[in-house]
Amino acid sequence: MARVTFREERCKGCELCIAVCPEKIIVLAEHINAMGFHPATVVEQEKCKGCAMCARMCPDVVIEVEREVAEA
Amino acid sequence: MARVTFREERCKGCELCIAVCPEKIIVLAEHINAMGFHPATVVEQEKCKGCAMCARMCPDVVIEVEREVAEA
Amino acid sequence: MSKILMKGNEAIGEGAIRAGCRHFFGYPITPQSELPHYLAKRMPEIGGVFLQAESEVSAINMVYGAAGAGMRVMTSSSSPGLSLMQEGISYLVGAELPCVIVNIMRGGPGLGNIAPAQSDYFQSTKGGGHGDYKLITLAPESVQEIIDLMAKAFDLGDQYRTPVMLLGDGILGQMMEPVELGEIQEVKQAAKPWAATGMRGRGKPNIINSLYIDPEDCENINKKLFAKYAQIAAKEQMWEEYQLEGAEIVLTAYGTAARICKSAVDKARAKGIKAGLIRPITLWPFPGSVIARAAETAKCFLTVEMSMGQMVEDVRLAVNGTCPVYFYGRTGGVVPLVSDVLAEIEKLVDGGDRE
Amino acid sequence: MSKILMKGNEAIGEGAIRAGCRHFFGYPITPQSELPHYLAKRMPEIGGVFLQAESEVSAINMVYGAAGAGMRVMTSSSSPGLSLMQEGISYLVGAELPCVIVNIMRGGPGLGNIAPAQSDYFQSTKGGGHGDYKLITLAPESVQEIIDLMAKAFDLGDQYRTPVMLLGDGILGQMMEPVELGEIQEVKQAAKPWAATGMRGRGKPNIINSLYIDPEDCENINKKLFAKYAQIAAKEQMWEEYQLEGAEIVLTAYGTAARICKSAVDKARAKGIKAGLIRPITLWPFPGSVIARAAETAKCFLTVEMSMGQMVEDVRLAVNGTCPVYFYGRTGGVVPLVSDVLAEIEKLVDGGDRE
Amino acid sequence: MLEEILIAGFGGQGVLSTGQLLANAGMIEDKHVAWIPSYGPEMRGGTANCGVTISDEPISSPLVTEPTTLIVMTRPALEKFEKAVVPGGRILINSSLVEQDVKRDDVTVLKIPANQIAEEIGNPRVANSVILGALIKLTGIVTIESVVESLKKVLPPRRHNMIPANREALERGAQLAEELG
Amino acid sequence: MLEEILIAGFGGQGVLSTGQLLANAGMIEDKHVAWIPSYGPEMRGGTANCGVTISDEPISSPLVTEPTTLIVMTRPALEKFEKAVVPGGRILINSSLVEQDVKRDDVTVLKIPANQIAEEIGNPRVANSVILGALIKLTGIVTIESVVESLKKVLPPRRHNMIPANREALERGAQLAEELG
Amino acid sequence: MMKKVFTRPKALTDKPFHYCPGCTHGIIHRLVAEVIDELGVADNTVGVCPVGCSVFAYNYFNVDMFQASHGRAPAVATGIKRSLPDRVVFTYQGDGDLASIGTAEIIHAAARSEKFTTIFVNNAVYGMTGGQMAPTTLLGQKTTTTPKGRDKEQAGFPVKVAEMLSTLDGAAYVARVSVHNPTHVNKAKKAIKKAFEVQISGQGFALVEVLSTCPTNWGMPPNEALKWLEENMIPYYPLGIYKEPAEVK
Amino acid sequence: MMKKVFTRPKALTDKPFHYCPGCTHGIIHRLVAEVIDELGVADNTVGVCPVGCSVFAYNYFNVDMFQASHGRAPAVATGIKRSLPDRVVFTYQGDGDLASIGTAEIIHAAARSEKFTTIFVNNAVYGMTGGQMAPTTLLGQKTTTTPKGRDKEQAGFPVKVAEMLSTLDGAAYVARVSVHNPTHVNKAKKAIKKAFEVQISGQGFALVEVLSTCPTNWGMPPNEALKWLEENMIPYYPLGIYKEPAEVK
Ligand SMILES: Cc1ncc(C[n+]2csc(CCOP(=O)(O)OP(=O)(O)O)c2C)c(N)n1
Ligand SMILES: Cc1ncc(C[n+]2csc(CCOP(=O)(O)OP(=O)(O)O)c2C)c(N)n1
Ligand code: SF4
Ligand code: SF4
Ligand code: SF4
Ligand code: SF4
Ligand code: SF4
Ligand code: SF4
Ligand SMILES: [Mg+2]
Ligand SMILES: [Mg+2]
Repeated sequence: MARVTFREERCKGCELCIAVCPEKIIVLAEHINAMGFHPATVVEQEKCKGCAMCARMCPDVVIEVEREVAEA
Repeated sequence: MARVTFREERCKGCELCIAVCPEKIIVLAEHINAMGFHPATVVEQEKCKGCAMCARMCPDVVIEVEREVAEA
Repeated sequence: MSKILMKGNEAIGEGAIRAGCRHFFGYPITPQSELPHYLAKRMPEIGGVFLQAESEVSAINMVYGAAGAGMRVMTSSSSPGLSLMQEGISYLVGAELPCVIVNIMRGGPGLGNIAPAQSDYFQSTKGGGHGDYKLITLAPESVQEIIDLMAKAFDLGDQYRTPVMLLGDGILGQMMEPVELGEIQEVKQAAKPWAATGMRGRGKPNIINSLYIDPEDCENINKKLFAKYAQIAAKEQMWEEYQLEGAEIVLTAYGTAARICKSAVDKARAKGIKAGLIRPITLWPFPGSVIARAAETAKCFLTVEMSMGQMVEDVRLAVNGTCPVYFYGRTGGVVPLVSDVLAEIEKLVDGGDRE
Repeated sequence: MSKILMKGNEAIGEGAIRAGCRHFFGYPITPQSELPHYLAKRMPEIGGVFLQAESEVSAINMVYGAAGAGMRVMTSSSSPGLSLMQEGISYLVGAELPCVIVNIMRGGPGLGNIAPAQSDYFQSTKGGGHGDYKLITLAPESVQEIIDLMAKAFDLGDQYRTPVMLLGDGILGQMMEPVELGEIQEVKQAAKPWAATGMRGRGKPNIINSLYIDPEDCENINKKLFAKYAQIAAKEQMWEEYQLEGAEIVLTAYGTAARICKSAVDKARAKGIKAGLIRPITLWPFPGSVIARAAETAKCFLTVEMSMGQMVEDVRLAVNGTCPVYFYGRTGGVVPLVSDVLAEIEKLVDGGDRE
Repeated sequence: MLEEILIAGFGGQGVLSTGQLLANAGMIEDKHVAWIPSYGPEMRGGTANCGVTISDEPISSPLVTEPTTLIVMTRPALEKFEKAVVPGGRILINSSLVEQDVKRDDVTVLKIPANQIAEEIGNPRVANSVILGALIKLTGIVTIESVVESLKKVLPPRRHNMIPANREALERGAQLAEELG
Repeated sequence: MLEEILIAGFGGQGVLSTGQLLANAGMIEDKHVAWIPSYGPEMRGGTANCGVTISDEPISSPLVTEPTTLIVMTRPALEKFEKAVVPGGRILINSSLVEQDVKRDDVTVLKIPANQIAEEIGNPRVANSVILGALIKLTGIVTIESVVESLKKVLPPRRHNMIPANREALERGAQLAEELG
Repeated sequence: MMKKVFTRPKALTDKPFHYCPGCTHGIIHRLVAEVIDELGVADNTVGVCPVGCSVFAYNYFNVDMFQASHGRAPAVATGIKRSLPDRVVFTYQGDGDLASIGTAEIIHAAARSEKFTTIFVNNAVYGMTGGQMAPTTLLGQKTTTTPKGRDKEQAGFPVKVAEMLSTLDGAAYVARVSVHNPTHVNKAKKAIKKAFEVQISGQGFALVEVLSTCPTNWGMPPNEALKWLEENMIPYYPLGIYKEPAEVK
Repeated sequence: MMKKVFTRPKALTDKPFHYCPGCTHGIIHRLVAEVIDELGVADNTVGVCPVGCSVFAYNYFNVDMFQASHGRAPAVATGIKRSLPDRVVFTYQGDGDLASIGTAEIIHAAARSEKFTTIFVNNAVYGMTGGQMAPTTLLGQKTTTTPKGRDKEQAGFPVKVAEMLSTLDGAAYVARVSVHNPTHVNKAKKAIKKAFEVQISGQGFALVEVLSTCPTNWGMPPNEALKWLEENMIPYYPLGIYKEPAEVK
């Protein structure tokens, strides 16, 4: 299980995360944030594998990724 | 037959010509020129082969070389 | 002729082209970049040369090359870039090469910002570079005046064999105003027999040089320069008088600051205050004579600059103690408001000796 | 303490070391090269850094780095090199970084020559770089005074967080004179909590910066600088008065020119002419107050410079029309003779209004 | 007559060219005009503002610091410049993009759903002309004819097919201003 | 007392260090002294001159433009500087190197075969000290002792073995000056 | 247990970047910050930012910072490192800054083998000043000063910085990387880390050239810009390690 | 019949050089003049001299000349050539001038492939200003600013100009030659001639690095200096043609 969190107010809607998500679960939201951009958001959280591809490409460090890991 | 001519007043006595003359016929003169250097001079003109090695190395363009050439 | 709306920076480019300039070397910097953009398009159209240099240091030395080769040549930058050109400018002066250098000033010191300012007056007029010299410095206040002064700049440069500075602020560079360009005319350029262009039968080499190893020679070239400067100072002072008739409070300001002062003078006059303005158009030669003349009857002077006070020193030198010279300035990219200037004028009405 | 014979350029180096300077970045140029030569030897001996930069532009930016890191740091050059440093100096001012910059002036403009001159006064004192600023400028006249002023230079720099210029001419750099060095003492340096040295537990980053994108901020930093300048002008003016008592003809000159003037004053006094000298030691802050005071009783002023006339403007501003200010200058590396200056003084005795 | 107009919005909204169009129209009518952009290094693709001054007298400073009319295209623009408008001045809001209300009551406020009207016209690009039309109606600084004239000059020939839609937009804007005003 | 001495010759002849030695001696005697080289970019290895001023009063300019004493080591130096000497001044010529005569008759001329004397002493390097000895005798600006003192300071310890020869040279020079003067 | 596998590095402040949407300056900033975190040197690091779009980088890195004049960051870094040899010093420079006006400074810092690390962001254009040609602009590429595309007759050839610096004996580590996809972002991070390590172990000057996009001035949407980078820049600017210190030293 | 087989080239004026005895600047001047003569372009040539010992070169070449500010000869030459494209333009620069302060200018002239010819005199030292370290000073070499010999830790590594410039696509011809004996003087002349021809045929930027002596600042007699050059400089600065235009173009 994994979870991605977007700091929406910082998203500039550049779509870099969208392009790299292997699960194609990120889209731009309908609404506009304070900066005037349609922020990226995840539509099917449960499909997220926590690969962090999106986060790695995000130029604005909008995305945080959590993943289930075996307790060490 | 060949002839080397030195513009003595321009010679700085650097000895570069002396070092390269294959016939070892260039020496520094006893006297001093207006600039205060012992100028280079040829001692046995007749031994000169007109190879112009001396002239080619002279940094002050002191030396002119003439040589007998077959009429073209 | 019909007018067109034009940006100040573009007008500098078009004005230069119309003045016969076909060579531009420059390095990008805000707020003057529209000038290189414009010339990057225009120069190839008319067979001219636009070249983006690797730095301002290079640009001014390319100018040195082209000027020495006899071309009408220009470079342009903004404050920090001008600082980098100071050695090159000093060389141009020493070798007596004509060219036009544009400074669209921004807030300083250091990186400062890109907002309009007038804080490079000293650098331009007193010699930011080393050695004794003066730089003809022209300060337009409008886009139309830019066009007119560009022609003047190249002519003065060639006539006196000297670099000429065109000094404006970011507002002047960025704003659009209507201009009348007129027909493009063939520019009569004086021959430059001194230019180093390859001898081509001349028999004797021409040498472009500012090295005078013997101090006496070097002093002589300085004296020659200063004889030229004396002539320029006598003949080439330019200024505008605005509401000067009977003015008791004489404002002095140039460029954008002068436009603001004009409005302030109008408002003051409307209130019955006898204010007037002298607007130097040549910052060097500084129009000291007209200021000295005005000082004979004025109650006081008020110099307004977008700086902490630079031209005010020249005003003081011209006034020479005859009456007080006050200063109002905003700097770092802040532009004074008409109302601020008016308030300063009003302060001077009662008393005139604050400080 | 015993005296030793020392070259001016070397004294600058030794003076800097004794003032706690351990970092030097510079680029060779005549007539100051003995300074880097000296420090290339000395710095390694005392664990300091001597680095030959690839250019003056680099050198001044290395200074920026070291100064921002909290070091007492120095660079040195001569006229053309100083022109190249103008952008960097403006940055140092904007970021409020202390350092010492040496200019051993030579003949200009352009490549000029390597003979002694004083024609970079404007560049140093009015701001050769862009933006509104002032540079504390110290002008020693002897090798001993160099040693004393080097300590002062570093102290003033640190105290006011400002670059300081040491301005001399080729004679000052090249001549040897006896100096008393005294013991090497531990230098008390104030802490520099603003320096960017790595946070090391500080918690909040320190930033060395001269960018103020908002004009209001940029204006505020300018105001802050000028408040500092006002304080410096009030507290730090330095000058020497020589035979000023009852002087009718007041000479003003600095550095080497001042030494020549002293002899001329002596000779004039011997002839019964009431001449005296004010020698500014700080060129900025210019000791205008003492000049204004002297102007109250003087018949006239005579400014002597190894230039076409630069400091004379500041003298005129200080005298403010009270009495005439005359000028005698030699430039381009020519050094005025005592007899020439005496002749100028004598001209002023009868009449005093040549020109 | 002196109108100092500040047009404020977002890069890409045509803010700068709308200002130029207006200035051009003023010039055609032989008025004194000046146009100036803000050129701060705000985030690129971010804020874009320009000032247009149209006057019978020579213009002192082209900077518009106290606009007689403010045209806003984004919320931040409204927040930033609302205070600057002279008392008695006007604020024109593109209400298709800005929902907020003006807090001041000493200015005339006009809300124009410019994008909506533009879409009605069938050309989303002419939204700015709708606002311009309203401005013209309210101030009378230039005529619609002059703006159309300017368009002819400013647009490259291949874009002249845009002119009718723009004219319509200008007229719709003017009409709306009439109704609302 | 004010002596302004110009020493002029060729690079490598020890012109500059001779001047420094003299200035050092003056300093030891608590006189005001200054030394300055010419630093023109003449041909390297070419001309080398320096000025030494020794005075009871503070020194104005250290430049020696009108020497009271001229010491010359080369013909070009004599030609160049002969005219500059003050009337009544002195010209000391190293006659081992310079054959010419001085044209002026308002100066005292002393020809010293310095190299020859140095070779007599057995150390060609002390030629300059011979001339210095003569100068000291003629002017009395410093004592031979002070010059020897200076040598101790200026020479690195491993060269202190040169001091006796120098002292001898100084004395021979002084003696010669006495005879000729 | 849920664990954060990707989060904001501590060596970044919390200020939002001012960069345009999709501008890869942001990615590169983050990578530098991640490396600083991983090496645990934030408290001992001094950064130098240039004039260019990254001029405000001093607001973003949570370390002591200098803002340097245009092109002179290597000289500034030299001044810092010579003053504080035990600190970690890095510069962050654009291609106009480093490869045009600052050419002499970077070459001589490399020649002297100054022990600092340079992150060189090659986006083939002057971003900040409005899209003028950079020394790295490709032939044919349109910019505001090459409106018809860069023409070699008029404006010459693009400069290959990594190749050029590799000729210098003082350059200890030189690599060229790209950030056009996650794989390359990872590689870029490795190179940056290595460049810091080379500095820290005293092996000399280290530089990483990072190919980057400028959607705004290239006039394309961010994802298209990444593709343009891959298809046009990489062929001219081959990726790889150009110089590396011998492992045993 | 007696014929002059070696005489003063016409492209030299009759002024004696001011160089020190045995300084090879004089040889290099003569070679340039010989090439100008052989190509018959004296009347169409403009030369640019630097700041350095060759600052007075404008007195020696019998062609139109510029004196350029320190390091900026390539920028000046660019200004000239862009103004007068049909003239033959050359610069003559020392190693302090070209490889230190003027690094950016030479690199960008080469990158732009400016059509002029540079004669680069590498004598491993600053001659004119009194023997300071140059970027080309060898490790261990003593100079007035490296009194104990150039130490790589302190002053870095010598810069190899020919190698560095060869990485630039705009550099059409780059060669390194020496003048330490007559054979190499001949080779040097050939390279210089080629560098002028490359310019004249419009093939782009051409540079010849000439290893040269500075007996004065190296502190050795001229012939020893030649030997020192051969034994110390050539191993670090290998001679040869580094770049050449393809014959058919
Ligand atoms: C001396 C000087 N010259 C010019 C400028 C203007 N300027 C600011 S940034 C820049 C170029 C930026 O391009 P680059 O280095 O490629 O950085 P990018 O914005 O692309 O990241 C220029 C020319 C300046 N600030 N200072
Ligand atoms: C801006 C500037 N900086 C420094 C100098 C001083 N300077 C003159 S020549 C020179 C270096 C000369 O060395 P190089 O270029 O190697 O020529 P060389 O004399 O060895 O032939 C320097 C540093 C100067 N004239 N101008
Ligand atoms: S972590 Fe991977 S799967 Fe999840 S949203 Fe991001 S890119 Fe998609
Ligand atoms: S990459 Fe980042 S900024 Fe871009 S759309 Fe995705 S979350 Fe937003
Ligand atoms: S020409 Fe040849 S043989 Fe004759 S002197 Fe010269 S080097 Fe000797
Ligand atoms: S090479 Fe020339 S200068 Fe040197 S000694 Fe021979 S002739 Fe004289
Ligand atoms: S202009 Fe280009 S480089 Fe600058 S922030 Fe925008 S996209 Fe990035
Ligand atoms: S100093 Fe060196 S380079 Fe200069 S002329 Fe003398 S020997 Fe030649
Ligand atoms: Mg870039
Ligand atoms: Mg050299």
